[in-house]
Amino acid sequence: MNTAVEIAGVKFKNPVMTASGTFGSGMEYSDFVDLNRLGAVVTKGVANVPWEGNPTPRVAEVYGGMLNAIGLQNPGIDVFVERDLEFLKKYDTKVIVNVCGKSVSDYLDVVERLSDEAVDMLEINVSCPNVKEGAIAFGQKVSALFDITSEIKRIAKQPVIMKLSPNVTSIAEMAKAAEAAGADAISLINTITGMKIDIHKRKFALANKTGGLSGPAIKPVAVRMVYEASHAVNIPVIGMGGIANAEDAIEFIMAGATAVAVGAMNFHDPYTTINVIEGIEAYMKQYGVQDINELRGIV
Amino acid sequence: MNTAVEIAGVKFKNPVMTASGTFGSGMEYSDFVDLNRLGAVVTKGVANVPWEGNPTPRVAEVYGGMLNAIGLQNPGIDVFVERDLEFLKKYDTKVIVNVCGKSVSDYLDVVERLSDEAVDMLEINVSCPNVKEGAIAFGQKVSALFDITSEIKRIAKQPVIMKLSPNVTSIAEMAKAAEAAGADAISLINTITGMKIDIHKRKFALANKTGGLSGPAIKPVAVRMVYEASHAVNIPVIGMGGIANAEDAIEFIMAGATAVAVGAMNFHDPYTTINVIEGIEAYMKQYGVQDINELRGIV
Amino acid sequence: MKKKTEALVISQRILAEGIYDLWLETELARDAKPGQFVGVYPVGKATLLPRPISICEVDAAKSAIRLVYRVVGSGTAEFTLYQPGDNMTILGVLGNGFPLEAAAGKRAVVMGGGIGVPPLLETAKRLSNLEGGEKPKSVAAVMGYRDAQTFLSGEFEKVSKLHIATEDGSVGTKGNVLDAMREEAIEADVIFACGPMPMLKAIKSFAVANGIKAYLSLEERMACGVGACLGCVCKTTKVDEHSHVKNARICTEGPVFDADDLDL
Amino acid sequence: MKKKTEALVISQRILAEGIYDLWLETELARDAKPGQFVGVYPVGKATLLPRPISICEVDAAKSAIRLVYRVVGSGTAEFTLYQPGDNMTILGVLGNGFPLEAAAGKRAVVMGGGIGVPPLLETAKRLSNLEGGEKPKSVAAVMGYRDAQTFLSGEFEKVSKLHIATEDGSVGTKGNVLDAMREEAIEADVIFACGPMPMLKAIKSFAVANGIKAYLSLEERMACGVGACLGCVCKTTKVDEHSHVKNARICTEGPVFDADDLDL
Ligand SMILES: Cc1cc2nc3c(=O)[nH]c(=O)nc-3n(C[C@H](O)[C@H](O)[C@H](O)COP(=O)(O)OP(=O)(O)OC[C@H]3O[C@@H](n4cnc5c(N)ncnc54)[C@H](O)[C@@H]3O)c2cc1C
Ligand SMILES: Cc1cc2nc3c(=O)[nH]c(=O)nc-3n(C[C@H](O)[C@H](O)[C@H](O)COP(=O)(O)OP(=O)(O)OC[C@H]3O[C@@H](n4cnc5c(N)ncnc54)[C@H](O)[C@@H]3O)c2cc1C
Ligand SMILES: Cc1cc2nc3c(=O)[nH]c(=O)nc-3n(C[C@H](O)[C@H](O)[C@H](O)COP(=O)(O)O)c2cc1C
Ligand SMILES: Cc1cc2nc3c(=O)[nH]c(=O)nc-3n(C[C@H](O)[C@H](O)[C@H](O)COP(=O)(O)O)c2cc1C
Ligand code: FES
Ligand code: FES
Repeated sequence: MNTAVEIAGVKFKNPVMTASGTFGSGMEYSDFVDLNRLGAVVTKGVANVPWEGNPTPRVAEVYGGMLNAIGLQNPGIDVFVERDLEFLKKYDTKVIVNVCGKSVSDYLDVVERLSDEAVDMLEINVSCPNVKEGAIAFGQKVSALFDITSEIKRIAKQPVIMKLSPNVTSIAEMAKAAEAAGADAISLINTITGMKIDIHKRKFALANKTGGLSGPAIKPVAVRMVYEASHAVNIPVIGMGGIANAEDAIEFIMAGATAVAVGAMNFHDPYTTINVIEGIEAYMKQYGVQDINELRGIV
Repeated sequence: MNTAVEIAGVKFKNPVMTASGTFGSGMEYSDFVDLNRLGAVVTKGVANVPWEGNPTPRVAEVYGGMLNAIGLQNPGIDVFVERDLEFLKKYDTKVIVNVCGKSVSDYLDVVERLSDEAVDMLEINVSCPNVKEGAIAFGQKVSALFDITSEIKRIAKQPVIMKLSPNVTSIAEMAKAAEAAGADAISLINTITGMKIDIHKRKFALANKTGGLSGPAIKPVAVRMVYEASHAVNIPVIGMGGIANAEDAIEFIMAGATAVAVGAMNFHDPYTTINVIEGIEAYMKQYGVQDINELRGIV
Repeated sequence: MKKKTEALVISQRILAEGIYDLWLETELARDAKPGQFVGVYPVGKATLLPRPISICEVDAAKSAIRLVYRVVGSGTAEFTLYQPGDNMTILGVLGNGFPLEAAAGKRAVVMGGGIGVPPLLETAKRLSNLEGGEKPKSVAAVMGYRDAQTFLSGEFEKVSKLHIATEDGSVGTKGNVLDAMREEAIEADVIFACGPMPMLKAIKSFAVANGIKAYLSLEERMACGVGACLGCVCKTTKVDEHSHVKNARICTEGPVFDADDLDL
Repeated sequence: MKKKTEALVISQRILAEGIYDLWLETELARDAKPGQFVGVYPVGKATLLPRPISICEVDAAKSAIRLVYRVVGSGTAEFTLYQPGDNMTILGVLGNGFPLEAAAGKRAVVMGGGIGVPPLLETAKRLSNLEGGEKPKSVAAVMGYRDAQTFLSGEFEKVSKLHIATEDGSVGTKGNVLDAMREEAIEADVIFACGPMPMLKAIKSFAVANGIKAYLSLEERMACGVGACLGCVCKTTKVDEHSHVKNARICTEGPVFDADDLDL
C-alpha cells in the first residue's frame, strides 16, 4: 500500500501536513505527535524581521470554527533559522517554510535567506497585509499574484507553493496566475475573512475587528475551491480547510488535492494529524486502494 | 419600545424577514408561523417563465449548514401572481418578491409584470446563472451589477433591493455599484459556493456538483460582509446568513443591518422567525433599548 | 396541522442487524396515516436537518407512533441511543400517505423492499380493517429482504397473507418482490409499494404490463420537509399542479405517487 | 508531558451562585502545579476550543485535580451538567505555574479576586507546606469577592491567615484586595496574584511603590493552549525570549509572569 505522494520532485511519506500557523514550528505539538510520522511540517509564517502581530483578543470561537487575527507575529527569519529549523532537522519529515512579508522585497529577503537551509519547499502566504497595494493583499489580485510569484521563482532555490486566499471572485483565475508565473504548486484555502460581535459588550470579539475563519465550517467552500483550482491548473494542489478526520482528508484528495493539511482542528484535538494518517490507511485497506494517488480527483 | 424599521419608505413592523427560497411563499410555513407577525415575507425567486431547476440530489447537509442547488425552480410569474401573491394578500405583513432571470430582459419582464401588484419591494437575485456572460453571474462583476441594477431601476414601480453574492473579492465594491446604479437597498449574503463529496460512493453529494452553503457555518462571513457593505454605502442593508436566534440577528444589526432574514434555520426549527422576534424584544427590554434603530451599526 | 414537537420515547429495541424499532408518544399520532412520515432531529454536533422516517405503525389509543429505521449515518446512529423516558424532537406529520380508498373492492398487494418494508405495515393493517364499501377484495403483502432477517414479517402475517422474497434465498422466494409475485402467482389490482428505486421502477413496469394500478412511495434528500425548499422533487410525466413544471415535491405531493404520474 | 486525556468526574457541587466545584480523577494530577491550568473541551454543538480553567487544588494521592469555575457561556454551562462517573476531555497540564521558590524566607501573600481566587488555594497550601530553606517567613491570603458569597474562604483559613475584601462590604474590608492590604497593614515581600486586569494593574503599581516582588497570573482568549497559535499573548516590557518581540504567550511563558516583565 503506497501513501507517498510527490510534489515538484519532493517526496512525502504521506499526504498529511500541518497547516501553517496552527502547529508552531512543530515543537509545540511534539508532546502529542511524533513528527516523524507526518508528511510534512509546515511552519508558522516567517518574515524578514520580527513582527509583533495584532493586539489581543486575537482569537474567537464561532460555530464550527474559529476566527483568528494573529497578525503574523513571528520572530524573524534569523531566529527562525537558528532555532526552529535547527529543531526540525532532528526529524525525518519534510519541512515547508511559510513565508510572509509586507512588500515584495520582504518576501525576497526571506526566500534568499533560506536558499542554503534545510528546507524542502517554500509556501508563500500572499494573504499578508500588503502595505504598498493598500487594503488588498497580493493574493486578491491576479496581476499582483503573478508578479510576486515571478519574482520569488526567479531567486528561490526550493520549489515554491503559492498559498491562495479564498477571498476572491474566481479561485481558478488566481490558480492560473500562480501557475503561469511559475509556481510549482498551490495550496488552499487560507482563512475566509469573518467577524464576530459580542452583542452584550457591544464590541468586536477581535481587537482587529475582522479575522480569518477556519475549521469545519469552511470545509465545503475549501473542497469546492480545491476542485476548481485543481481543474484549472496542472501543478499539484495542497488542500486544507476544516479537515478534522480522514474522511475529510480523502474528500479533498478526491476533489483533486495531492496533499492535505490539518489546521484549526489541531487545537480541538492535538492528535488529529496522526488520526488522519491512520484513517486514510484504514480507508485504503477497506476499499482495496493500492496507491493513494489513485484517489486523486477521482470524483 | 419600537421595533419598526423603514427601508426606502416601506415600514416594517419589525426587522425580521424570511430569506428567499427558504420559506416558500409563506404558505408552506403558515402552520407554524403566524405570518402577520413577520416584518416581511420574502418569496422564493420567481422568473418570467417556469424553471425546472436542477436534477436531484439538490440538498446536502454539511457541518453547521447545508448545501443547496435547487436551480431556482419556480412556476413562473403568472402563476406566482395569481396564487402566491393572492395568498399573501390575506396577511398584514410586507411582501418582498425575489426575482431571478437568465438575461436582463428576463428580469425586466418580471419587474414589469409586478408593477401593479400588491408587492412592497422587489429583491433582485443576481446570483442566478447568467447565460450571456458565461459562468460568472451578474452579481460577481461590478459592471454587470451596475447595468442590471440601472435597467431594473428604470422601470421598477416598487423600491429595489439588490441581493449580493458573497462569492466576490470585494463586497464593498459590489455594494457601491448597486448604490451608484440607484438601488434602494441591498441584501446579503446569498449562499457561498461549496461542494461535498461522498467518499464512499466516490461521487458528488449534489447532482449539480457545487451548491450554495448556508446556515450557522457562514455567519461570521456574512456579518463581516454586512459590516463592510453597510460602511461602504448609505442605502439600507438587509443582513442574512446563518441566523438561528435573536443574538445572531442583533449581531447583524450591530454590524449595520437595518433588517435581517432567517434562511436555512427555518428548516431546523420552523419557529425560528418568531423566536428571533421575541428574543429581540427580550434583549431590548433587558438592556433598556427604546428603539431598535439605536442598535444599528452601534459597534 | 404540522408541528415541531417533543415526543416521548416509549420503547426502543433492535429488530434485526442495524434495524431499530422505536415507539414514540406524540400528539402527532392522532392524524398520522400510513405512508406519511415524520422528520426526526438529531441533536449531535452541528447537524441541522430533520431525518425523514416513515410511520410504521400508529397506536391511536396510546397516542403513539412507531418508527423502524436502519442506521446509515450520524443521525440514525444517534437515534439508537435514545431510551424510554427520553425526548426526541420531531416534525410532522409530513407527506400524503397511501390512498387506501383506491383499494376498495380490489385485490390489494402491499410491497416493501429493505427499509421500505416498515411503512407498509400500517398500510396493510388499515387495508385489512376497512369495512363496507371501502373493503378491499383481498389484502396480500410481499416483502423483500436481503437475508433471513425478515424483520416485521411476524406482524405482517397477523394482518394479511404474507409472501417473502430474500436475495440469498434463505426464506421464501429467492430474488426480489416481483420474483415472488410471479412465483407465487399473486394477483393484484392495486399495489402499494415502498423500497429502493430499482424495485419501484420494476414495479411500475410490471404494473403497466399487467394493467395494475400502482402507488409508489419515493425517497429523496430533504431539507425542509414541508414543501418550502424544493429540495426533494421527483420527475413527473405531466406538469405538476403546484410547481407548474414536471417536478413534484416528494415531501408534500408525495411521498406516495400514482406510478402513472412518475417519470422514473 | 502534555496530554489530551479523559478525566473521570469524582464530584461536582455548587460553591456559590454560578460557581462550581469539580473534582476530576486524571493522570495529569501527578505533574500539576499551582498556577497551571487545563483546557476542558465542551462536547456541545459545534464548539471546538478547550476552555482554560486553573487548577484549584491537587490531590496527588487520589490522582485528582480540582477545578472551580464560574458559568459565563456555553462551555461552562455545559460543564455544570457533568456528574460523578462521567468523563470529561481535558488537555494539560498547561502553563508555568507560580514560582513558589521565590517565597523562600519571605513574607508571601497570595491575592485573588473573583474567579481568580481558586488557583491561589493550591498555591497557599503548597507555600505553607514548604520546609527548610524553601520555607516562607509567613503566608497570608487576601481574597476579594463581590459579596458575602466568599467561596473557598473556609479552605484558605485552614492553610494560611486569611483576609477578605468584599465590594459590598458585607464581609471583611469594604473594597478590593489592596484596600484590605492597607486596612489590615499586611506586610509582603512577595505577592502571588490572580484576578481581573484592573486588580492586577493595581497590584503591580502597589508592588512597585512598596518594593515588593509580584507574580501575576493573566487571562487571554486561547485557541491551542500549547504555544502554537500565538493567540494568547500579553505585552512585555522586554523582548520575549521565545517570540523575539515584546509579546509573551500566556499559555506557555505564563500564565504567571513577574510583574516587572509585564507591560500592563
Ligand atoms: C419519505 C422518506 C421516508 C423514509 N423512511 C424511512 C424509514 O422508515 N426508515 C429508515 O430507516 N429510513 C427511512 N428513510 C431514509 C432516512 O431518511 C435516511 O436513512 C436518514 O435520513 C439517514 O440519516 P443519517 O443522519 O443517519 O445519515 P447521513 O448520511 O449522515 O445523513 C446526511 C443527510 O442525508 C440525508 N439522507 C441520508 N440518506 C437518506 C435517504 N435515504 N433518504 C433521504 N435522506 C437521506 C439525511 O436526512 C441527512 O440530511 C426515509 C426517507 C424518506 C425521504
Ligand atoms: C489561564 C486561564 C485560567 C483560567 N482559570 C479559570 C478558572 O479557574 N475558573 C474560571 O471560572 N475561569 C477561568 N478562566 C476563564 C475561563 O477560561 C472562561 O470563563 C471560559 O473559557 C468561558 O468559556 P464559556 O464557553 O463558558 O464561555 P463563552 O463565552 O461561550 O466562550 C467562548 C470562547 O471564549 C473563551 N473565553 C471566554 N471567556 C474567557 C476568559 N475569561 N478567558 C479566556 N477565554 C475565555 C472560551 O474559552 C471560548 O473559546 C481562566 C482563563 C485562563 C486564560
Ligand atoms: C491561528 C492560525 C494562524 C494561522 N497562521 C497562518 C500563517 O502564518 N500563514 C498561513 O499561510 N496561514 C495561516 N493560517 C491559515 C491556515 O494555515 C489554514 O490555511 C486555514 O486555517 C484553513 O485550514 P483549517 O480550517 O484546517 O484551519 C493560520 C490559521 C490559524 C487558525
Ligand atoms: C434551499 C434554499 C433556496 C434558496 N433560494 C433562493 C432564491 O430563490 N433566491 C435568493 O435570492 N436566495 C435564495 N437562497 C439564499 C437565501 O435566501 C439566503 O441568502 C442564504 O441561504 C443565507 O442565509 P441562511 O444562512 O440563513 O440560509 C436560498 C437558500 C436556500 C438554503
Ligand atoms: S424537503 Fe423542502 S420541499 Fe420537500
Ligand atoms: S493559546 Fe495558542 S499560543 Fe497560547
